[in-house]
Amino acid sequence: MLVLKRDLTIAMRHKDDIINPLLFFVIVVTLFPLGIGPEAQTLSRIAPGIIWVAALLATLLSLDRLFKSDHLDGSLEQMLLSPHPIFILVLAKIFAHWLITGLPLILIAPLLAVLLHLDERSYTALLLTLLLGTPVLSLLGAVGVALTVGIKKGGVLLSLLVLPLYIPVLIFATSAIDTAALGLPYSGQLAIIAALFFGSLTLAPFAVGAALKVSTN
Amino acid sequence: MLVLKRDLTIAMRHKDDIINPLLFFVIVVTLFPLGIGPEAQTLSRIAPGIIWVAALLATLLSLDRLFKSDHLDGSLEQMLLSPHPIFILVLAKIFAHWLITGLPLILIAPLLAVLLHLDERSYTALLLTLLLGTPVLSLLGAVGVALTVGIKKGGVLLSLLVLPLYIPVLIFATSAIDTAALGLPYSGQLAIIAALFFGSLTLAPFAVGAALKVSTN
Amino acid sequence: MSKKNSTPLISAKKLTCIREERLLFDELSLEISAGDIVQVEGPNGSGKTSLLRILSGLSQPYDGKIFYKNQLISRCREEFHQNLLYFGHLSGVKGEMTAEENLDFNLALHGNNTTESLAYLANVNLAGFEDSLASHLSAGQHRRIALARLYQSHAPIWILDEPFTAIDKQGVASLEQLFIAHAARGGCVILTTHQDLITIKPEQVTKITLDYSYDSAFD
Amino acid sequence: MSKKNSTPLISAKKLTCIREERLLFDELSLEISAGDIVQVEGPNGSGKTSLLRILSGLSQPYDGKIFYKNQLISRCREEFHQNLLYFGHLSGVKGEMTAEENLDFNLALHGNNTTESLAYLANVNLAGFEDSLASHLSAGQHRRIALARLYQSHAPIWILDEPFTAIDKQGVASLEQLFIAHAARGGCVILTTHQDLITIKPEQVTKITLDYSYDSAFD
Amino acid sequence: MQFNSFSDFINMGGYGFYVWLSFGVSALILSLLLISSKRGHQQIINQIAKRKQREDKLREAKALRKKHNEKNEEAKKANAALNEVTE
Amino acid sequence: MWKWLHPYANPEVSYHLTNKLLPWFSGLAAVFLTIGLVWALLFAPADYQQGDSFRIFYVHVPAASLSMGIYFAMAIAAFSSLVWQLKLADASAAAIAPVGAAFTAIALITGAAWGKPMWGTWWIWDARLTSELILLFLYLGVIALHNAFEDKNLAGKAAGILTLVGVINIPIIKYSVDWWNTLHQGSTVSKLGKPSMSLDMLWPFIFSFIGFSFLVGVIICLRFRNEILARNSIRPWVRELVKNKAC
Ligand code: HEM
Ligand SMILES: Nc1ncnc2c1ncn2[C@@H]1O[C@H](COP(=O)(O)OP(=O)(O)OP(=O)(O)O)[C@@H](O)[C@H]1O
Ligand SMILES: Nc1ncnc2c1ncn2[C@@H]1O[C@H](COP(=O)(O)OP(=O)(O)OP(=O)(O)O)[C@@H](O)[C@H]1O
Ligand SMILES: [Mg+2]
Ligand SMILES: [Mg+2]
Repeated sequence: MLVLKRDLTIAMRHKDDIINPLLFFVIVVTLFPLGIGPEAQTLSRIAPGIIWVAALLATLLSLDRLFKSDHLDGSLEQMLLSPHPIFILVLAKIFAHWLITGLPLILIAPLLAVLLHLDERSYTALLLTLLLGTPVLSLLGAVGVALTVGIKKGGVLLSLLVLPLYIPVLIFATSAIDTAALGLPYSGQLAIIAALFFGSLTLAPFAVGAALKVSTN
Repeated sequence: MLVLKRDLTIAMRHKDDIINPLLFFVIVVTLFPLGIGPEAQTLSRIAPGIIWVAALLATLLSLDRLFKSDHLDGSLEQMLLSPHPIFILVLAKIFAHWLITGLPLILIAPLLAVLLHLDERSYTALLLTLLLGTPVLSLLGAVGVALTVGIKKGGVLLSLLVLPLYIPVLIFATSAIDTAALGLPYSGQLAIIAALFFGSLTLAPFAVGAALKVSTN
Repeated sequence: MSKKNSTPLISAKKLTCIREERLLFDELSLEISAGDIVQVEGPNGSGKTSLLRILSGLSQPYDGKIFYKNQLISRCREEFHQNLLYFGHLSGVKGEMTAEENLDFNLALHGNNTTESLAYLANVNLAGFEDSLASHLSAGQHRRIALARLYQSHAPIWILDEPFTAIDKQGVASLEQLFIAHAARGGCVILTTHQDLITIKPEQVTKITLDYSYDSAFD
Repeated sequence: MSKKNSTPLISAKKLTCIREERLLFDELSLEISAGDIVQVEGPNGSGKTSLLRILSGLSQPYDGKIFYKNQLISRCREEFHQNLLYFGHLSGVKGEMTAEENLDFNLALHGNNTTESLAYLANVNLAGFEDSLASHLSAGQHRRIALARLYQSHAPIWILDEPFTAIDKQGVASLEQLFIAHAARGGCVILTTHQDLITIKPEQVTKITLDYSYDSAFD
Repeated sequence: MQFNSFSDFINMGGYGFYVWLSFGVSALILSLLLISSKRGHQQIINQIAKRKQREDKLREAKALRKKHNEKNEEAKKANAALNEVTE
Repeated sequence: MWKWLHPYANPEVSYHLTNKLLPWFSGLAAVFLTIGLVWALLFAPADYQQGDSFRIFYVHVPAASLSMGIYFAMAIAAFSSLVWQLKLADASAAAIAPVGAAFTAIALITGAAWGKPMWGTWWIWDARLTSELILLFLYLGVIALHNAFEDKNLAGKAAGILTLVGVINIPIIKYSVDWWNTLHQGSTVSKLGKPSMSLDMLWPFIFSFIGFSFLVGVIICLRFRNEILARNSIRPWVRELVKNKAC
């Protein structure tokens, strides 16, 4: 898709766009051992929570890119006026956003898991939950951005809107990882995350489309 | 000071500017129990780290306001061209930023300490470290913003520049709180944070002034 | 407004626009057919931008309806957008992409082919700047990137809000020529500008004049 | 450039500006004295904005020096800024503040008193909009807030980059009157615009014409 | 009546602080909300009145400008007429 | 010629209707609340386990259950405003949100003040408490979004979209939080009261619950009235009103 290609081009042009959320993710995770102390047990106990919270925050910070700059320079208006259905354009942008931020997170997560002494049995669980969970973050986040895009200084407001919506993903993902660390099956939690994924995949683009129309009015 | 008054006016106009970083702070703190689990011991063990990391992140997110919007609408140019010394203008803006974000954080911190079951002996330490530490966050953050203000989408790059600078504050502050929880004196750590404060107070405004000139070139 | 017998390309019935409790225009009706060049006139803040945004469907009027070939535009969004080119105060050009990439994307977004985009850039005097990032261009060049789309557009309806901003005199003259050509081949142009048109003759232009009419709102 | 015998208010020696390996101007020298109205001309991208930013000290030239009353401007930053009013492509108006608050801040920032700001707003036709948030005004009204400062400025040097953008005809005419008055009382005006000046007569204006001279960059 | 004395009542069987904290904070929040909602009414009315004043001012300014323009036009016409006569 | 010259213009009618309803609601709220709370504080017997701290119950539980009911009402208003373009529904959603947030805050604070003597801590990460906290965040998000837009109509639409997204999420959040908590540990307060209540404890509760509900009605009416005025300030009837009441 066209929009997808453009967003990826811009991201490639500004490689920082890809690297920065990643580095933010890494830095936030490393702040915790610094703030909490280096004991391996404590760290491994809280590792899933920290990794996932950092992932939430990294996604949150990168959400701005989804529509904000397009709004400021008028491209968003042009997209709304294009003959293509809005929800497809929106979906393409969200997918590009996930490719740029979600995917790299997944790739670097094992490294952080090692840093925080995550139990080895939960590595797969960590990766699977990230794989299913980060798209949900992008999708739900897009709704928040679309709502706040017309507002100056939406930055912190966005977090307020979006973080509560992220809570179920956080809970099920961390509990899946914890369960895996005990050597128990965690397919229940995974199934729920998958359901969240498909639910938001079908509903979010429409909410985003409606919200964008309101924001550019 | 004039600039101070203006920034406060803008903040008052958008009361959200004050409330939202605060809410962000609270929400981030509540994410951790959700990600980690509700046991009181674990939580109270990691509480200082979590509160301070959340304070860092809340400051970070609100930094954008310092110069970004002034840059986009051209007010920054006008300030650089005004006959007043730049470092005074800068100091006024930083002070306004602290009043808007740092102070409310300090006021709400006790609530979060309760939520996370922080040891009662460390409440004073928490407040003192926040009181001395958050101005350092604003001052150092301003340098980062000034450097990235000319760059589109500086958001994540900013975190990258600024978070490493924040690490000393984080380490000494949390260690002061931990020490206080053990009932030991923590004046050493406090003295170091105070030194950081005075150091950045004298140096940061000049660094910011120079950085702004580069960014608007 | 000429050729009343043919179906108008775009028409509006009894538009009312209220911003901030100020009545900008009231019961404004208009019909614009192929071949028309319409200039919306009025002092600053009289509601020109508001009118154009409403005509293009970007904002909702307080009251009234807009038709594309006698169909409500909300009924035929895709067809209408296929036939519309809107150009607002903001140019929709991304500073992070080169001039050529920007034009290609803009063309493709509206379903035009992009094979000759280099030629269109040359049309707006940007030959040699194809590979410059848009953020490294001057104010006028930045807007020229967006305007380059006009040279390829198949859309009959052009709605242009101050297209001449930051454009030099030669640029203005060639844009005016383009408008005349577009009207001649069956399109229509709705534009605002505070400058006098140079090469377009007064008899070729229909004017819509907006002016404050607050009074009626309170009486 | 008139009255060569008095000290020029602002002068430049052998300015060279290179952007992106393109030579915009080379060894440009100029002297501007009290009473001058200087129009910098040139097609889009010829370096007008770059020149004005260099003159005002916002950017550094590749080579060359700028003097305020024969003093290097880097030597007398505060005095120079006290005597300078620069108005760029961006207006420096905050959408979150009302028109009046914006003007008051702008005036106070440059050390002017703010007692009569309502009158200045009325000067630029914004009477009645004092309490509107700037983000709720039209493009032209937004710029008028910034321009209102001109009516109070004691600074003799005015550097104005396309001050007429988005301003309606009446507004342009009254701005031109203001420039003439300013020059008459011993100030100087350096401006760029792509429109023809209407009320300022050609003999009152000195023109500096910039034009692409890329070739020389490669020789 | 469950309490024998007023101090008993305040003490609430040792839970006085918590009980009165709850009731007090609830009363405080609700009355603040009630008052601000009530005051909002007058505030909005005043706001509208203020806006109306502003609009009146605007109308005046506009009328003035119109008059001014007309005068100018007339002067111009008179001038033109004069010119014609002199020619 | 003006739409709003229609004598049946809806906002005006509902404005006057609210004005008429207000004294009734206020009176009923005052009566029920006084009876309920005086009864609760003075006459209801102390709980055999919890002693007099049980009296917090009479504020806590009405506030907690109203906080959830109010969100539901707001969601219905948001839905009708988005689907049927009812401008009045918009105004009512805007009026409801702060009331809901206030009651959620009260439930949290009274709960915390009850928890300190009963459980020895102000706060535990119990499922019910956590989901109440998240509910507060959702309310605050809606309010913040309302405040962020200058244009009230746009604000209403945006907040409406958020409210609906939130409605889909509330059951998910509730479910996830319940489930999360049971997985990690047994609830600290597995028997959260619900003592099969005696009638002399139940009656004051019923009175104060009804009283609080009417109070909600009063505040919503007051705010609804303000919203209508703010959204219709150009209409002649508002102008007329302003002329008489402005000071
Ligand atoms: C911050 C702390 C607390 C919060 C956020 C909270 C929240 C809630 C909520 C949401 C309800 C449900 C209301 C309904 O379903 O209609 C409730 C009911 C109730 N709460 Fe709390 N609560 C807290 C602390 C406490 C404490 C400490 C106690 C007593 C020891 C308590 C006793 C009750 C009782 C008895 C009910 C009624 C249960 C029923 O009949 O369903 N709560 N609370
Ligand atoms: N930020 C920048 N980085 C690199 N090159 C730039 C930058 N800004 C402008 N240029 C280059 O400098 C040249 C002159 O730009 P300038 O903005 O001075 O032109 P201008 O005469 O003001 O044009 P206009 O009439 O369009 O405003 C342009 O060709 C442009 O390519
Ligand atoms: N976002 C907004 N919110 C509220 N009111 C607005 C908004 N934008 C414009 N207005 C009001 O609407 C009126 C008309 O604005 P509009 O932008 O349509 O004017 P315009 O004719 O395009 O003026 P210009 O020539 O300056 O571009 C202005 O008086 C302004 O106060
Ligand atoms: Mg306009
Ligand atoms: Mg320029």
